[in-house]
Amino acid sequence: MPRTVILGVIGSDAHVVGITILDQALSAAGFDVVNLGVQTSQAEFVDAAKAHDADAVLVSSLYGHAEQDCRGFHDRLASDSLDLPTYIGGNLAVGQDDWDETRRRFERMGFTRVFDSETEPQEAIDALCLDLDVSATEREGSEPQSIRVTT
Amino acid sequence: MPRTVILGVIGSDAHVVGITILDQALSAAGFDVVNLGVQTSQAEFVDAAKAHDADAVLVSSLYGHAEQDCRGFHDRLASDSLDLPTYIGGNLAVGQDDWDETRRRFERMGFTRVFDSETEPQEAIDALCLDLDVSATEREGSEPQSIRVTT
Amino acid sequence: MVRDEQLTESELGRIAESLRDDWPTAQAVDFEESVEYHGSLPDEKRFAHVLESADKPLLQPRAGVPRLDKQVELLTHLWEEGGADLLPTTIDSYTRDNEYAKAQEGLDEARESGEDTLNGFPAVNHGVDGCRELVERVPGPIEVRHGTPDARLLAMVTFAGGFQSFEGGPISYNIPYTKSRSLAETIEHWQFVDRLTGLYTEFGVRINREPFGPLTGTLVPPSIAIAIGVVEGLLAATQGVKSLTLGYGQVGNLVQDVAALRALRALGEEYLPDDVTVTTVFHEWMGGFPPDEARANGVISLGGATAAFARPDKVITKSPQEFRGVPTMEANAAGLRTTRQLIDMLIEQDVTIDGIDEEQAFIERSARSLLDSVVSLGDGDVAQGTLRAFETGALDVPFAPSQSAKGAVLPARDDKGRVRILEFGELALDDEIREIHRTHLDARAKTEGRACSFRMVADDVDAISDGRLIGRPKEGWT
Amino acid sequence: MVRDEQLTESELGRIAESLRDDWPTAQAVDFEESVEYHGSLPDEKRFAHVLESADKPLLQPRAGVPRLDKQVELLTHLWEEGGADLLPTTIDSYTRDNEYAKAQEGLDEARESGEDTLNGFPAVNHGVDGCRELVERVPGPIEVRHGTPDARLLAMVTFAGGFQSFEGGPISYNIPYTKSRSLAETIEHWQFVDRLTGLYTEFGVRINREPFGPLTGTLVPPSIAIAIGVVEGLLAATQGVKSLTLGYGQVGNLVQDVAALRALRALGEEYLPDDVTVTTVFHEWMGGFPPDEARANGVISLGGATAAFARPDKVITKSPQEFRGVPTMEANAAGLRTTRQLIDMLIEQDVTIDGIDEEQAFIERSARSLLDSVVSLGDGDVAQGTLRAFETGALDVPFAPSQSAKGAVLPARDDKGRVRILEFGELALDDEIREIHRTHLDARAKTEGRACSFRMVADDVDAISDGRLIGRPKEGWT
Ligand code: B12
Ligand code: B12
Repeated sequence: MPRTVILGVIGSDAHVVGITILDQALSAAGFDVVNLGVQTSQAEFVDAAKAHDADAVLVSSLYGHAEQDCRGFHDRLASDSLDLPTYIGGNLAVGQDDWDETRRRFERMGFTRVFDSETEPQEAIDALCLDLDVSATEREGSEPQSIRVTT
Repeated sequence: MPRTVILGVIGSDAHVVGITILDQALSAAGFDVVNLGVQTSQAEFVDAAKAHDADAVLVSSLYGHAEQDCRGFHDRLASDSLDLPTYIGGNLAVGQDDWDETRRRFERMGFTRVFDSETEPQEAIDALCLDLDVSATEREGSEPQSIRVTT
Repeated sequence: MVRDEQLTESELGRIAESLRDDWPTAQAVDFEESVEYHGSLPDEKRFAHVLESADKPLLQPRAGVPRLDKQVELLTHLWEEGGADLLPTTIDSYTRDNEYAKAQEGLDEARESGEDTLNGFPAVNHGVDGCRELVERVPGPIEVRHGTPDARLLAMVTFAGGFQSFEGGPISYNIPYTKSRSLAETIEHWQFVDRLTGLYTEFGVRINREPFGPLTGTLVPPSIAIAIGVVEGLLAATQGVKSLTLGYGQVGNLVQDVAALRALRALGEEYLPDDVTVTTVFHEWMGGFPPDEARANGVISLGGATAAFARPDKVITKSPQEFRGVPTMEANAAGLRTTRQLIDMLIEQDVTIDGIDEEQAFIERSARSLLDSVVSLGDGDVAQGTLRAFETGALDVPFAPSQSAKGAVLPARDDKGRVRILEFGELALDDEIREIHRTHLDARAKTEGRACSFRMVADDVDAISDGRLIGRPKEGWT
Repeated sequence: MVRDEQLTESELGRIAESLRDDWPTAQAVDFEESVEYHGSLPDEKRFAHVLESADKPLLQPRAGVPRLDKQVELLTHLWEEGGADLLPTTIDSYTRDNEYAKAQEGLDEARESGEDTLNGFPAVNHGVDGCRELVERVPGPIEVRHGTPDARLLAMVTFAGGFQSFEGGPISYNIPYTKSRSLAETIEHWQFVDRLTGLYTEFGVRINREPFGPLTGTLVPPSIAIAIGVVEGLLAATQGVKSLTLGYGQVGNLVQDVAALRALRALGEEYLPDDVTVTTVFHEWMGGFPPDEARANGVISLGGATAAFARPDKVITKSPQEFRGVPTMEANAAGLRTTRQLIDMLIEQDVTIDGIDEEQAFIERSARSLLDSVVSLGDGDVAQGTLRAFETGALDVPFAPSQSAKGAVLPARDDKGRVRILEFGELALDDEIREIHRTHLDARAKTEGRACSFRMVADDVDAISDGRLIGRPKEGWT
């Protein structure tokens, strides 16, 4: 049974290229991807997770305001009784940060996994398979998706 | 009266371009330059200083062995009763050194002034004028030299 | 219904009035007093004057931090240590969303903590006096660079604050920067900005306007970038803008980049009214950078070399830290100096590269086709034409996050690394042009022994950050 | 009297014997056992094999530190973090002077203090076993790079030690590197090195030899560099060298550099016997670097771009710390990656630049003239011809510190930055060729409103480190 993941760029961030690539890679790996696009609010993430009975939420942020944009996100998920893996990835701090510190900061905020901007799509796929107990046979992956970019 | 300066590259160093430029600049500024060329030994510097009754000795070193090559140089000068300003310039240490430390090391070895490789010829000229009491009228400088490079 | 007509003075006034309550600093804006203030600025701070009288490419970095003192320090550093010719002030993302309260929070936080958690300079919050202090304390001409779809208040405050150049446009600051802003609305909002610019210009303050040429920065086919730049130029000219800088972002192929910059200048001069002075700006590679400063320096250098060959009026530089985040001021200055070294070593060489004319002709032909479709879709009205063109996909931008664009166009590189179009959607390019793109891409597909697919596009998106130009096949998902 | 004839085996043996007392490690050298040892090395460590079978420019840094472990660490770093394709071992200056005792002192000091006060790896002191340990512990093919006029013992020890490539030559490691060594003697010394190479080759160990193309690294006119490289190639071929890499140092003008590399390859192939495999190496700018890493990265990048256009077989890279001193291994690796980024972004673009053929023809014509004069001055004997040519100044090198060269030639850049000849001395170039140089330089002098003078030369020497290619007039001494 395909797992459903919610994908989007949080806050007022408009960097769409990363999630476009992720969408294609996750879809090709057999996930049902609900791509909310850029400039997605916390509420939209939560609503989509509920509406699609999602297995995981993947938040992307490139522009440096991730911390402000994600404040209270996990409380919101909890108050909607959503208990599922949450990933965040991209350029998570403004400037030339110390990555370990940044990673810990977002873990403390409640994210299950934190990815930097060097992350290859395959790493996200591997992590999801692990966290969602996707078996090897399930991992076969479907056919390459059509060429259209979904935004 | 023109001042006589001894110029050369010490040790087995063959970097000639710097002293070629210095020679031309010093000559143009009115100094009598005795250019010993590259790969000049301590003895050759001392002999030339005596023979030409020199006013200053300018040692160049680029290749990183300046410290070994200059060990005992000032003792030699002293034992020949030569008491005159000595300058050294170039890339004085091997590698990416801390310049202040390098400068102090060569000052401790007895050099009157220590110049790094960013030194413009004019800085050497100004220093010589100061140390050798060259008056402003004397500084007028002669005509541009012929085009030949002396090696 | 928005039309490409000049706003009347009364409309301009009405809109300006309506914005005065958006943030307290708006109250201080006084047009006549501001015109006078601009008059007091010395020549070397007049942006248009400096840019238009330059005889070789001027360098400008991007830079913006929340606090005023720090911004002065940053710009002074870029001027002195980087040798910048023109200065920027990059605005933070909250201001771009007109969220001045959030920007204020970020600014207050920065002031208290000493840490910069805003990604730019919140100019509206600093207000007219803050901007003027900045303009006075920095050593050169200075431009507002942002990404704000509704930049009306930002323009009011920063123009009053002494800035004489303003980046952006209704398409280029909507399509790549937002999801759900209506394009009709952004056109109206930019008519205000452009009309305000026009009014200043009429009063002797020649404010420079610069449409954002690189769009999404990611494999944008030159013809699309140029067509959109010219459309924004036309809309601006209608409102009285006289100093216009059209932009283009490096794709990394020397021939295509030089050809595109020449086409940009040629079409700009052809399509825009004679009394508009057109200059060009070249942006160093705007897509994903290598996660390695040494390789990033290579990318920047290729930008510098291209600029030396193409001689745009201005170059926007990148820093070796582009990949990681907002750069330190030292890295930013380093990007400037690396670029300068390339330009200064190459510019006197007078290098002539083969095949540029042909590529330029192809770009012009395609851009013309797009431009003509905008005009005809609008029955002669560029504003209406733009709306129809984006609705129908006759004009489209690859990787556009905006719902106002079809987002059906997909680019890919050909075997020489030139950006071609793989998926056209409804793009207003005739079959002959499409065929040329296809032939080029088929040749590449053949070289690689694979079909054209999204995977090829994805490989091209990653290629430069992976250390090359063309995304040749590698292992991984297909 | 030294003649261009192959050393007999007995002479070779006699000389080898006579060197055995120069330093204790010489005793361990055993030719037959060494041939066997080479046979045990895997293909990926066979220098000539890797170089001659490459399909794009291979990158090689310079690097040498005194201690063995540190040298392994350094080279491994350059391989893994820099992506070097070929490895170097740069020899220290004392060894270059055959002052093995002083080198030992430096090595001992380095071992005790942990500080490297030698500027390279004293291979003779490390001996056969030390060299073999190095060859085995590093991941790629490795070359001896030095600057030693009398490199006979160095060759004996390093060849026995498993090295399969050796830089240098009788002219290129005399004229730029020494003051008073006799040229006749260095020719004899290099006949030994080349004959030893030839003997190994005959026994199936294809050792690569690489004349040092850049000479003084300072505005060397391409025709001079090429003529000397070919002469050294001819002398080497006589001794049985079959794998020869001719070198050239970047002057910074794209057209001239590409033309020169093509001329180098063409004349190399023409003048050298058919059974010699000629490859080419391009050295990134060998003159004074900018005292600023950002600008230095620009210089390195221009080198990378030039290599992408000219496609030499090998590129010797520089580091951004070139100006200051021997680079850290990180900076050295960075220089490699910056170069790689440029090559990999440009090489598939297939760029054609105008005017290269014309410049190449001019370079070839001049180089031919120099080469022919060497042959005729020696009545057909290249060794004798070389001696006469340097004595008379028919062959000469600008900024040569050596008393064996006239040092009468002075180069300067023309208005496009190409290196021309201002003072010819007795250089074997006819009036027509001289006239072309003069015309180019007069045009520049006119542009600058000054006469050609040493000041112009000095300005050109400083130009790249000052941030440009051509030394346009500035304030200061005249
Ligand atoms: C292209 C680009 C733009 C384009 C975006 C076009 C578009 N709509 O997409 C434009 C020019 C419009 C733009 C605008 C801005 N940008 Co921008 N942009 C870039 C750039 C150069 C490349 C981004 C990109 O497309 N990369 C390619 C994709 C494939 O990689 P990616 O996005 O990193 O995503 C991958 C990984 O990060 C990871 N990943 C990402 N998200 C997630 C999530 C999960 C869960 C996982 C597992 C993995 C993952 O997987 C992805 C696929 O491999 C980067 C710098 C860089 N990286 O080189 C700056 C960069 C991201 N931008 C930056 C900034 C500041 C801005 C602006 C605020 C201001 C400005 N400089 O103009 C505006 C913001 C506008 C807004 N409201 O969002 C900064 C962010 C600063 C920081 N964090 O410190 C960067 C780092 C540049 C810099 N050094 O200053 N930008
Ligand atoms: C050209 C060059 C060469 C040429 C030299 C040709 C020749 N015969 O002259 C060649 C290729 C042969 C060469 C060889 C070597 N070089 Co070399 N070379 C350089 C280079 C690139 C430029 C030097 C130059 O000509 N500069 C231009 C002139 C005008 O400037 P300058 O020499 O610095 O002189 C000015 C100032 O320094 C100052 N100055 C100099 N001396 C003095 C003295 C006084 C009293 C004063 C007031 C001022 C002053 O005024 C001068 C005029 O403005 C430098 C690096 C650089 N600077 O970019 C390396 C460099 C000097 N070389 C270096 C080395 C190690 C070598 C070699 C040992 C090994 C090698 N890498 O091949 C051999 C040594 C051979 C030998 N026996 O000497 C190192 C030195 C390392 C260190 N100190 O840590 C450098 C710094 C390169 C590096 N980063 O590794 N080299």
